[in-house]
Amino acid sequence: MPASGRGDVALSMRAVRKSFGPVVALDDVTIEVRAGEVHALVGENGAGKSTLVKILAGVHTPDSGELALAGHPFRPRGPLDALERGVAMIYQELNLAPHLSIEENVLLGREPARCGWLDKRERRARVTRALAVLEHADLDPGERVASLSPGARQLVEIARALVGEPAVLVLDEPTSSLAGDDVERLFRVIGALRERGVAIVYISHFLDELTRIADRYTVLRDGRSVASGAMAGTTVATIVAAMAGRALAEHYPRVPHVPGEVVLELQGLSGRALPYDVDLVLRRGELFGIAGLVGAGRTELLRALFGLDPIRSGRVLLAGVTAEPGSPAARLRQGIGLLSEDRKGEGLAVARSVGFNLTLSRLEPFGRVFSDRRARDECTQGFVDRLGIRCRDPRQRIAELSGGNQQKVALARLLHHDVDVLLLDEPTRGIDVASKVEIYRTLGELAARGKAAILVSSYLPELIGICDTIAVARRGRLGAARPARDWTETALLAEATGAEVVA
Amino acid sequence: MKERLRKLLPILGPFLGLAFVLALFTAIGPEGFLSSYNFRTVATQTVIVGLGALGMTYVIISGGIDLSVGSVIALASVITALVLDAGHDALTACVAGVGTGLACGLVNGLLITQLGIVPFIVTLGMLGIARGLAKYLADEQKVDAPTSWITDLMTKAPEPAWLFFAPGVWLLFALAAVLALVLRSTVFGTHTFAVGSNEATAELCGVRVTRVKVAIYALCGACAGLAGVMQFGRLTVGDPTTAMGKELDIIAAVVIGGGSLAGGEGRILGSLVGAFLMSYLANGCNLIGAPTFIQEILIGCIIIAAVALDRLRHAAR
Amino acid sequence: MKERLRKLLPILGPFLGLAFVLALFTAIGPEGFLSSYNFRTVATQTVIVGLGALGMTYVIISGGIDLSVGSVIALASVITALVLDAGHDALTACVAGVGTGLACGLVNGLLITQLGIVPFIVTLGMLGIARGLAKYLADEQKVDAPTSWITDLMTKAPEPAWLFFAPGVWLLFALAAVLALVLRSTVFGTHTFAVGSNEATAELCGVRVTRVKVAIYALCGACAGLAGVMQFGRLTVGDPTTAMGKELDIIAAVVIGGGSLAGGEGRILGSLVGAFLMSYLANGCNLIGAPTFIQEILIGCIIIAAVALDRLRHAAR
Amino acid sequence: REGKAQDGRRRIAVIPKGTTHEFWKSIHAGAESAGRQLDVEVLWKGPLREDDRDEQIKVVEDFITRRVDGIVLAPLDDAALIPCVRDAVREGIPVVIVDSDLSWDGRVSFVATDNFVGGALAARKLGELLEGAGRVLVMRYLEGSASTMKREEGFLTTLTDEFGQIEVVSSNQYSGATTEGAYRTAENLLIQFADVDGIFCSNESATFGMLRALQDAGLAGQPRFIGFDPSQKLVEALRAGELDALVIQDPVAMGDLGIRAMVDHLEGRPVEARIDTGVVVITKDDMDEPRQRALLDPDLSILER
Ligand SMILES: Nc1ncnc2c1ncn2[C@@H]1O[C@H](COP(=O)(O)OP(=O)(O)OP(=O)(O)O)[C@@H](O)[C@H]1O
Ligand SMILES: Nc1ncnc2c1ncn2[C@@H]1O[C@H](COP(=O)(O)OP(=O)(O)OP(=O)(O)O)[C@@H](O)[C@H]1O
Ligand SMILES: [Mg+2]
Ligand SMILES: [Mg+2]
Repeated sequence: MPASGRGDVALSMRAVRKSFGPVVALDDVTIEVRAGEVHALVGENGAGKSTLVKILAGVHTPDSGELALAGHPFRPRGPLDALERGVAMIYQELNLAPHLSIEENVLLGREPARCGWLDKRERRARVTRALAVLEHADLDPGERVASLSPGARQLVEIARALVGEPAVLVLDEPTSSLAGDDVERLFRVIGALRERGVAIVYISHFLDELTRIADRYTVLRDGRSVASGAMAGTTVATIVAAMAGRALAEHYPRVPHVPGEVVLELQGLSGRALPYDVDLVLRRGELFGIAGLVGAGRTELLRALFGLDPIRSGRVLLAGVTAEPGSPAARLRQGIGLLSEDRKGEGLAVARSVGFNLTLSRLEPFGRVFSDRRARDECTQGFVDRLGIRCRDPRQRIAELSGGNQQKVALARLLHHDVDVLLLDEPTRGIDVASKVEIYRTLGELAARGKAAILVSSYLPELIGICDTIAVARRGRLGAARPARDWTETALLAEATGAEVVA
Repeated sequence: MKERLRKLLPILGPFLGLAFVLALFTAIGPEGFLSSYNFRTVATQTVIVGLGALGMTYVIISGGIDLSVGSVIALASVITALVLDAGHDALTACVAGVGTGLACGLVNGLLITQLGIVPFIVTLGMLGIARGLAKYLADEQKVDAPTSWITDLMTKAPEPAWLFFAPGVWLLFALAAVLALVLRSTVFGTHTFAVGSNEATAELCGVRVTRVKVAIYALCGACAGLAGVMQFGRLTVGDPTTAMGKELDIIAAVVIGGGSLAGGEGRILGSLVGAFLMSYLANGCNLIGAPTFIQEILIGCIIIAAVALDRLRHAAR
Repeated sequence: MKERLRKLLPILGPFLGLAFVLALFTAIGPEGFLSSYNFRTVATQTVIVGLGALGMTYVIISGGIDLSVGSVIALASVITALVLDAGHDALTACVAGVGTGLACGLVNGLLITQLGIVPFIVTLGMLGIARGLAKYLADEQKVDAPTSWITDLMTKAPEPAWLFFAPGVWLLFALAAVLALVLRSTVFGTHTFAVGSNEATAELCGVRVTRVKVAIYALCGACAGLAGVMQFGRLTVGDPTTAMGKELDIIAAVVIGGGSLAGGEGRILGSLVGAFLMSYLANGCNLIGAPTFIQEILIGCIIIAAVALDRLRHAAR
Repeated sequence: REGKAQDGRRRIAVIPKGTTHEFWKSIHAGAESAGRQLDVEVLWKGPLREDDRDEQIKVVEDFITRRVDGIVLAPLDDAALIPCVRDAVREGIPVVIVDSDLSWDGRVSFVATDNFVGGALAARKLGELLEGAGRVLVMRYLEGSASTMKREEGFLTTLTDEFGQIEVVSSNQYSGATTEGAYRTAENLLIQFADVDGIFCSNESATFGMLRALQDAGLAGQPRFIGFDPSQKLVEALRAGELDALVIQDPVAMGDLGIRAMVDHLEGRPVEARIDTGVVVITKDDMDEPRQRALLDPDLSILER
């Protein structure tokens, strides 16, 4: 691969088409990425971003269209071929071997070796270096990936993309499971790579991120490239308008609602390791946000509360009455539902249909013993329309949906179950701007109807924008809850990291 | 239209396999292969594997496996014979046989869910335990029992003659219809698929995974128990050494019928067709008078071919 | 310290199981159970299951399964005998036996990867094919062969006497050491784990999944072939009906040793200990003179108990 | 009816219990030679899974479908095979039973060794070799196998009845159907009973497994050892003195007489209900006499393809 100078076209994709059976995912996309630039790829959920970059990475073969790397025609025969030609990729869905260690994962397929025998010292050195670049020397390269949190796993994936010294680096929503400071570190790394002349394709639904790090952008809509240009001088509003075909009125719509009586109370709740001694009061009609760094134990708090992890001590009160520690089934009956942050591993049965996943937790409306499939499909179609889920029909398999649309199905399940208390772990992960607004509005409406939600999110503007109350988790403990209007992003971050609050 | 066809194909898959086997042997042309007498014979020969495959379909859909069915069939056949021999009536004996299977299945299910051991190991253990128990109870011999209507369940000359098939065959069909309906259209069926597709999701959605699993293994055990009663009917004696290795035939029938050992996939009708395919294979080999070793090789090849056919079809779309 | 211990525990697991079995039978106290002569006997009896378990460990780590090993052992033993009988020297016969296993494994691997059929079905087919072939080649009888040093490989009175164990036992240990090292310290080993842990990821990271899988099944076949040569050495005849059902013992040994049928987990040393556990079980039952059915029940219970022990330990930490 | 093959010859099915023992090969050879002499076609087919009653029933059923003229059957079970044999007779296909009996009198004839006598002969020989005193080990064959159980019974009753001084130290261990299983069981038995004076095994695989275990433990030739049924290795052992005697049946005659009985019946001649094919004890001393030779190493050349 001849090294290309900055500013040369490192990668071009012309008139790319790709369909999956009757679904046209990409219909004439053209994109050009120069060496040493960060090229933002934006678009609504299901616009075709992931499909496009998967073609680049050799996962899919295009129906038609031309690809070129540094001016040479490029038709990857498979992921290996693409990797060898210098295209590294961080996929939207995590791609790790859980039984292997961090170092084995990072160098998988490219192990330093002599005649087949591993050079373990070299491996350790290279992985340590990559983790140092990400400023995560705290991670033990020998640790099994299975025991890492989603955030840490994402770091492993990024490290993997970095060690290959790629000419083209594709990042498909890399920050959706990263906390604030890790995002900053990632941006510094991306900056350094850009300086070295790497062409970077960056997909994200956080448009403010893009305005910070991207040099140019391309907008996809319905499988077509509809706009592109330089980031400088472009506003978020312009991009949003290009994505959705219309302007977005408001980012954080507020439906008026007032907190009522207490529905859920935690007293000194402790789990296996995390959380530790958590007190929390949740009222009807309240949206309660929890901020915190990766590993702060927010996920564990929700899991313990929902009965997925054991409770070691403490009490859970529902409407003032002590609730026995129960299974998820019992919690659902008590009107509590959970949206998992790990949608592929835990949240959804990806081999099954949209309707199956959406209705699984509450099948009673379709018959107590016999289940009426048609009624199930109709019900599903209702939610598909309401949340704008892009799918062919209710019987399409989840695996064939785009990441954001999968997330919407998971959320729709809670709406279908009609729970009183929603435990939402990173609910808008991978969801596009316009849909986020829809979801915020839906949450507001639920609150207005007297439902309550605990919202765990690493995206602070979202917490401040829609929550009534926010508390910060740190090392398993939950800090004092304060009204959202009393918080600023800096204050949240300061409490999360334990730094002194600078007034 | 094309859409329709695509949906039909996976259902047709096992039928294609069966058609392939039928065509193959018809081409080789042993006498009587396609005769109605032979159909009746094969149907009777299929009852035991077929019944086992019904329960196994549930187990495999739920992502599990049950290696103990062969032994449970033997145990149930011994129990049935012993109960009859003790002077009880035939119905009691049947209930005892099915109940034995149910109990074995329950134990499997409880061990799997309560101790968290993989089904392969639990049921491998049960394979030995049930077989040993059968031999112990039977005093290491076959158990003779007075004649009863259980024997008539598997006769090829049923009364009244318009039944055509042995009553056991009709029982198989009826049970298959019921279990297919349960799988397609009930909450339990949906939960079975959910557990097999993604257990964590099922748990999250409030499916009582433990209960569902126990129920599935109990069902599989009960089916094996019924198969044991039929085996007794066929042999007229309780045989502690019968059905050795039958579990592999049964699993093969389910997989040929579209079941996936990774869980989340399987069809009752498919498994039934798979069971018939296995029977016709052995039958055809017998009829062409192939020596045993040819038969073993041929059956091995055709099992692979039948599943390959299915996979190629999958890949083609 | 605690960290250290936690890392050691999964390795200790199978040893605990073995210790449990040894303690159990020592408590019951048949004469000679703990004698060095009996240790030598058990070690010799373990060679065949042990060799099979080595290859099977790789297969199970990669998320697959190989049901054909029993039949392949029989086929290899027949081939070894035939080659010897045809007047070739012993080394040629050994190479032919191992080569036969390797070929069967290659075919398994190619069918699995090229046709995309699940290993369970492919190897179930091969189970029939290899067994049938063995019977065909052996003319459905035992194949007698002139004596050679292959027989000495499995003698309990080895020359020179300081060997203590039969040469076959040493071969097992040596091969285990090599394969454990390969698993830990080579690219191939890492890729084996990666394929079993997450095949899609391995593919995306540029692991040549197809090649790795074919190599793994070929390795497993070769190990089974070697086990077949040893089986021949033990019986001094090539027996086409030998080692029936041995595949389940071998798989049980690997799982007891910490292998996970879901892939991604397994240890050579563990499998070896698992194989010894299975042998000591059968040996102990014989020594206390338990009737066969007690033996079957006991082995069933202990397989479950050994794995349960392992899981409880897992849960406790 | 389509009973005859294209060339008009009669077709007689011969169904053994299994196909992988030399014993069944010999029956096949006997049947084949009788078939050639009498100009009938012999269809040879064993059950796919050996020792599985259900599999054998399937073979019988499938021969009914093929409408053979007669069935010569070595039933795996004296009761389980009755319904399908009855079906055969109902469909007009007569059945001759060989080797082990069927408790049903609708069969044409029963052609077999007297297994009890075989066991008794072994007991007398062993008693003679031990001079009426000592410790004896019996390794049984398989649970529920009628013929070997008869042999074991014949052996044990004769031994207790006629040789009061002889003590049977173990007779509850089964070798299982395979040689390897027999070998293993024998090895483990010999750890406990290395000092026995006499050993009896009731079939070829059990005998061979015991022989291997004795050879391996360096005990071969020490205890008096009597086996049942021949194979090349066992004959070698007999010659080498590692085995003192073998009880031998005449499977060739069994196959031959089975076919002859069937043909006689089909042609309307009377057939005896019980035909005994005889059993003898062969030792190193008389093993080279022509008749014994023929029994020890039956001529199977007729089966070569
Ligand atoms: N394997 C597949 N089979 C069928 N349809 C598919 C498949 N993969 C993607 N699609 C469809 O292609 C379209 C584009 O999906 P893609 O994943 O590229 O969207 P995206 O832009 O990445 O969306 P998101 O922001 O939600 O990740 C969607 O409509 C999706 O349903
Ligand atoms: N960066 C990291 N380094 C090491 N361990 C980590 C890291 N991130 C998470 N973990 C592990 O994960 C556990 C808790 O993660 P968890 O997912 O509960 O946190 P969270 O606050 O929910 O984070 P997230 O924002 O990713 O959801 C910690 O106990 C820690 O062991
Ligand atoms: Mg995407
Ligand atoms: Mg979390």
